[in-house]
Amino acid sequence: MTITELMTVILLVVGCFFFLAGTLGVLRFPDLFSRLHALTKADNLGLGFIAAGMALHIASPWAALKIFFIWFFTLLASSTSCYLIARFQRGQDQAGKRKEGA
Amino acid sequence: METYQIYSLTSAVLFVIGLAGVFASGHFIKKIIATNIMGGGVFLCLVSFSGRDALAFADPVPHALVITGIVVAVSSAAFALSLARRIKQLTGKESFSNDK
Amino acid sequence: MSVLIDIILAILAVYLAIQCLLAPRLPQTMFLFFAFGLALALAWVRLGAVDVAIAEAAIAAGFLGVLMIDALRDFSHALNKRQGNPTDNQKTLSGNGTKLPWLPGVALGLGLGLFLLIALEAIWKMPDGGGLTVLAGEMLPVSGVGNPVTAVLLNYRGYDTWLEIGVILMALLAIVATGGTEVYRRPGMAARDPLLRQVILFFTPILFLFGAFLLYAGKAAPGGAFQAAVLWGAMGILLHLGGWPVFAVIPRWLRQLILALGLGAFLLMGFLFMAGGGALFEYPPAHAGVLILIVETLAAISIAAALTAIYTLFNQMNEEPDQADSTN
Amino acid sequence: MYMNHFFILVIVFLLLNIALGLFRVWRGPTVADRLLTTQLFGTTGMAILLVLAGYLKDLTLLNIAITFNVLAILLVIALVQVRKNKKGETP
Repeated sequence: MTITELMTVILLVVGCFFFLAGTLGVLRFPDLFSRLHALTKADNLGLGFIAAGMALHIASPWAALKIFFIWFFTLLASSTSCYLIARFQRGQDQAGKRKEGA
Repeated sequence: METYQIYSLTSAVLFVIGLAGVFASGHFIKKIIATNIMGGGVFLCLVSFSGRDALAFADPVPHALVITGIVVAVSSAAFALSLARRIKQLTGKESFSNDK
Repeated sequence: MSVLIDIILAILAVYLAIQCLLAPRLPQTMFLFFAFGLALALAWVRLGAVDVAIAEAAIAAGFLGVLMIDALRDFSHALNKRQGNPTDNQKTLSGNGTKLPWLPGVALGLGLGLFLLIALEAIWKMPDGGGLTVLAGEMLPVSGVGNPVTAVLLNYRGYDTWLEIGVILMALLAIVATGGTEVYRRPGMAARDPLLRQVILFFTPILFLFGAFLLYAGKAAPGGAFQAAVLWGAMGILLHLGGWPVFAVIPRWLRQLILALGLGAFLLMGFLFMAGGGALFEYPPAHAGVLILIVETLAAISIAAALTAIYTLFNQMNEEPDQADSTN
Repeated sequence: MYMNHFFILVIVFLLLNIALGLFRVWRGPTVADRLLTTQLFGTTGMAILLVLAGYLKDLTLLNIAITFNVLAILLVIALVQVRKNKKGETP
């Protein structure tokens, strides 16, 4: 087992761990906002580790660049969608409260 | 068992599930989704048989057919959705049941 | 050992399909259906059909998903606050008029079971061979492209693709006929959220570039006109959602020209080939690559415009009349 | 050789992860919860595609990963904006 392969294995295992953590968070956390926190942070970290491992394994600069961009866009997309979903849910909650009050 | 065998057997199951959904559910959107699941089964069957002969590349004709099929299925689903929304707007009905 | 992936994926797809049809609430059904689309996309990858995977993820999960989310406004009782009928909130979908009497139920079950058995046997006993792989491979050098799927779509069976553009246009016309007026309003509500606007502005050029990349890469690698068209259509949808409605801005004749461009250019090229002594859609091998690229680009622009128009019509369907006064 | 087996294990693990996340679509009390799980599918599916790209040595799979990513955010923006249109209607 070469050193590159060892690094790939370690990175992938760490990535899998974060994915498991994200899924468990989504399943177990009590409300939407903490679930959002678990999902958009842990899963993207896991994706980053897996992306790094695969870039190391594929070992071509063009592919590594592409994988980096994939990860970067995912970070951007998921942080934005985290914000949007949270805002959406807050708006819904407030609308519900206003309805109850009226 | 080969990869294509697994998926071709799955395709039959998916088709039957979709067919059951078309018959058994009354709600418009559920019927549309069931039709799409049926279509997915057919596409899976076509593509899984194209990879059977181990040649340089898989048979491209089913692939092209399936891409065409996906686009046509989505177009007709969009039309069906607009019809369903129109019916809902005009009559207030959401399903084919008589008791509303 | 890699069969393990296939088995899990197959079980997942079947499970998702069943759950999707049994789910008691509408949003559940829809999101399970999107998940089903993504599972199918992974299955296409396992079968080596990367073109189909991109098309499935983009069109069947993405575009149809956006349309369905828009339809959720009219149908779901959880989302729809317009008719605050409290009894409707508890109404579930599967219990709604779908209680089959037992005799037709048993008959349906038996019939479907029999059908399943016959289908499984037919698939199991499917004879080998008979594909067109060898033929498609032999003709690949004169087709002008390197990707066999693109060759089939745009060269060998060009009329299929031509009529497919026609089908999308027909769907648009039918939607215009059923639902909306063909007036594209500016939405009264633009995206006031600064972050949302910035993200839309950031993603629009990326979508354009990636679509163009897929269009060009379709010559030699998976990708092509349809995948590119959906990404460009997604661009139009994003701009519409962000408060820059493309179709309310450009004049009517230009809109119609763009919508008809793909169909017309395809047909014109076919007739020109016929005038040159060939069959319909028989490209001269020397220029086939360039001609296919031109046709693909025009077709992609046209399909993207049609998809954006469909979404726009959906988005302003069944709106309250008091919101309709913001006409351009 | 053992690397390939390891990749298959990783893919199977991620698929089981998705299957576990399905519970939330089933249970999730609000629409946003269900949308969240679609997001999870998108991210995990991208990870699966990346690992498959290494396993099958096919770099075109990266294009599908980008498509997944783009469509996940499109669905989110569509849901949020559609709801907003509705909200602007009933002040």
